[in-house]
Amino acid sequence: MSSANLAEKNVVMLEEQTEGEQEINTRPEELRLIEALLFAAGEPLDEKALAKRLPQDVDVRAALRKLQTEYAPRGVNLLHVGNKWVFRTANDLAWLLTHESVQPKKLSRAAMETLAIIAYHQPVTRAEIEDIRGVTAAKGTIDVLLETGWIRPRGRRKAPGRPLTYGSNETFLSHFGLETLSDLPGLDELKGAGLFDGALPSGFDVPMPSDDPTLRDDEDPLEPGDLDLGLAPRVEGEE
Amino acid sequence: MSSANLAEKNVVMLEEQTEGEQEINTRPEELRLIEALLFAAGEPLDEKALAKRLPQDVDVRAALRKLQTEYAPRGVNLLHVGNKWVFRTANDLAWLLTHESVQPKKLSRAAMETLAIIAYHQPVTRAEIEDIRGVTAAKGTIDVLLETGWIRPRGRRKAPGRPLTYGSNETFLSHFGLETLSDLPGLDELKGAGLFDGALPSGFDVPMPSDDPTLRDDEDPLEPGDLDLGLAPRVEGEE
Amino acid sequence: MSAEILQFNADTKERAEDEPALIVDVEGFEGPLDLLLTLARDQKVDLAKISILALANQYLQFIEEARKMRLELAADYLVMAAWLAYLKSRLLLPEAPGPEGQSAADMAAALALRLRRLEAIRIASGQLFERPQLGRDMFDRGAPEPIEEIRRPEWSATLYDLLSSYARERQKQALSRVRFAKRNVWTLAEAREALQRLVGASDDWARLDEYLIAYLVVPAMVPTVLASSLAAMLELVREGHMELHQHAAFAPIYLRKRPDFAGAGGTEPADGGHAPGATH
Repeated sequence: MSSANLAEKNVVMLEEQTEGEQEINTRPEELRLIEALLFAAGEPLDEKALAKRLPQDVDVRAALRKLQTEYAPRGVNLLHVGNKWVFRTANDLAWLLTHESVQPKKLSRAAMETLAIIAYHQPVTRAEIEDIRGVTAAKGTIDVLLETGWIRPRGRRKAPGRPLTYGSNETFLSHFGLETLSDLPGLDELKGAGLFDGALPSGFDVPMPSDDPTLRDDEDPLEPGDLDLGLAPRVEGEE
Repeated sequence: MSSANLAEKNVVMLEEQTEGEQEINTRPEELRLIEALLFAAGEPLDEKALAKRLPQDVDVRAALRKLQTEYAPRGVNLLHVGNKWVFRTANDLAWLLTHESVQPKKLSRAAMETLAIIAYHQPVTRAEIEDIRGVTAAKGTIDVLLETGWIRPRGRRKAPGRPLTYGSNETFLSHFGLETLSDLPGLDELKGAGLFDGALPSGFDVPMPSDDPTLRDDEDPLEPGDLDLGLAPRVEGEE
Repeated sequence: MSAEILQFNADTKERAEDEPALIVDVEGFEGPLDLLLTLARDQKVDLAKISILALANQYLQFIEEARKMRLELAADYLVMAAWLAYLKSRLLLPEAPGPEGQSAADMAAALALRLRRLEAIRIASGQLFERPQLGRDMFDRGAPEPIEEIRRPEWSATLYDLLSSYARERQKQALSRVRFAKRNVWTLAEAREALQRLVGASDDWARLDEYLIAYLVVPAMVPTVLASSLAAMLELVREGHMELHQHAAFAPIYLRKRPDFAGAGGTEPADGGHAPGATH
């Protein structure tokens, strides 16, 4: 900071220190009155309501405009909504007034199993998941998984009903600490980890998973609107 | 008004018009943030609660003091009550806001005196209150005060019968706009008259009123159930 | 300091029984101490310098008058009267140096202190309630904007959860599918239809199991498919649609459509009676 700037800043600070005192002398009393009235009011007030409470000679509209200018750079602004006036915290500070609380949630067993099947067998449709699991997917299981942000609808199967195909995404990889999807262990590794016991039928296989976003031959691309069905994961900061 | 005065006034008004713009440049952002938080809350917030929402490097206390000075001449003031901060309409504007006041139930003279005794002599038992007033407390006086939320049972005196001791709380400070109990009016007179000295019966030898919740040597903690007797002030947001 | 040190036999029952009891908290006074304080104020002197003797006299006189008017006084007032009468007598008598208890002067001083303390707390109470009060003189924000709580779920699962879920799920299904396959037999009708379609594709001798393997996806189906097709084949041969050939026991079985049967479709020929048996 140049010394000239510094000097200027000092002057400003000096001015600020006496600001309060200055205001007493120069600030019209009606600004105080309107300030207090609007602050204490439980609802926006129109100029007529304000005028009724203020001394007769006050130009309410002018005073409000002046207050509005005064408060414009502040954390609280004076807004003119409809024909009424109201103090509101500044729009750009909305973030300050929301409290994000993180709610840790554990996936249900069904959701966990569905997720695992999507990961290994992607791209996979709801019907195919049901076929592998041997049970009808509880409604909402896929929705919950979409909410986790770990899976995504990636296309539509070229088959009657053109069902959505699901796959995993990058958030999935980073949550589970995988560099690529092919880091998911294969059958031998799973067996080695004791996750499968010996009694598997011959021919039992675990697919080599891939999350290559390129559509397969039996997939059609998503159509516009497919992501608006409330099925899409909420994009952070969307609101 | 002399023409010189008029000229001066015009200059002042010119300055005021650019005030908003100036503030953008010079006013620290944390003042906006604190302003917004306190305006939005509508109830007293302590510095810790504020600090939690502000950037780490903000000197909250200093910023609050600055805001307090800024708002002192305005229709809305920044008050320090208890260890909390709150925006309130300036108290000289009561006349303007009479329509806002919900006529509070007027306390009887007995209740007012009892409240004063609790505030100045806390912790104090019902018997001690009666001794000072020279009269048996009308049934319900303490109940009425508990209902205001200004006093609270704070413990039990280590004495035959183990009577409840009462003290004031933050709502009391907030209601009367007191920063601390030592701001109670008339304290100097009381102290000057030796009315807080050892010449008083035991229990009145406290040099200074204090609402420090730490129990005194002659107090036992409340027992579970003590607060269930309908004696306890309703804690806000408890349900 | 307590009035209990005195035996007090108030003759309040003097009042005629038939007169209605008018119980008065001596109007306007908040108890005997308040009454005393008011009387003391009438002396218009500093409470520190007040004559307790004169005050006691005034109080007793007040009580006497109230009783003459047959006002029933609250017990508090009478207790105080008794105590003051006692104090008065002590104050008037030359002080006997007693080994125990307070001197009359101490008692008077203590009463004066009580009065001062009551007065002080009254003044303080008055000043307290003259202060600006919330909701009367000053107001909080009328329309607060409460802080909005956004609950963001954070899902967590470990890789182990994921893998064990997968293994558990696949294993469960693999085992149950095997059981399911065992029950899934190839019926004779199915075998017959399949064989007829198979054999229709070629006139040459072909190994039965080659045809079958082309059909079989699940290893578990092999026995049932073999059994059913063999039975169906024998039936088809008996009906004259096909010919079988096997070199030896357990050797591959060769199969072909009967040449003279070409184009006859699946329908039973009229001359089915002379169909040759299977060769070996």
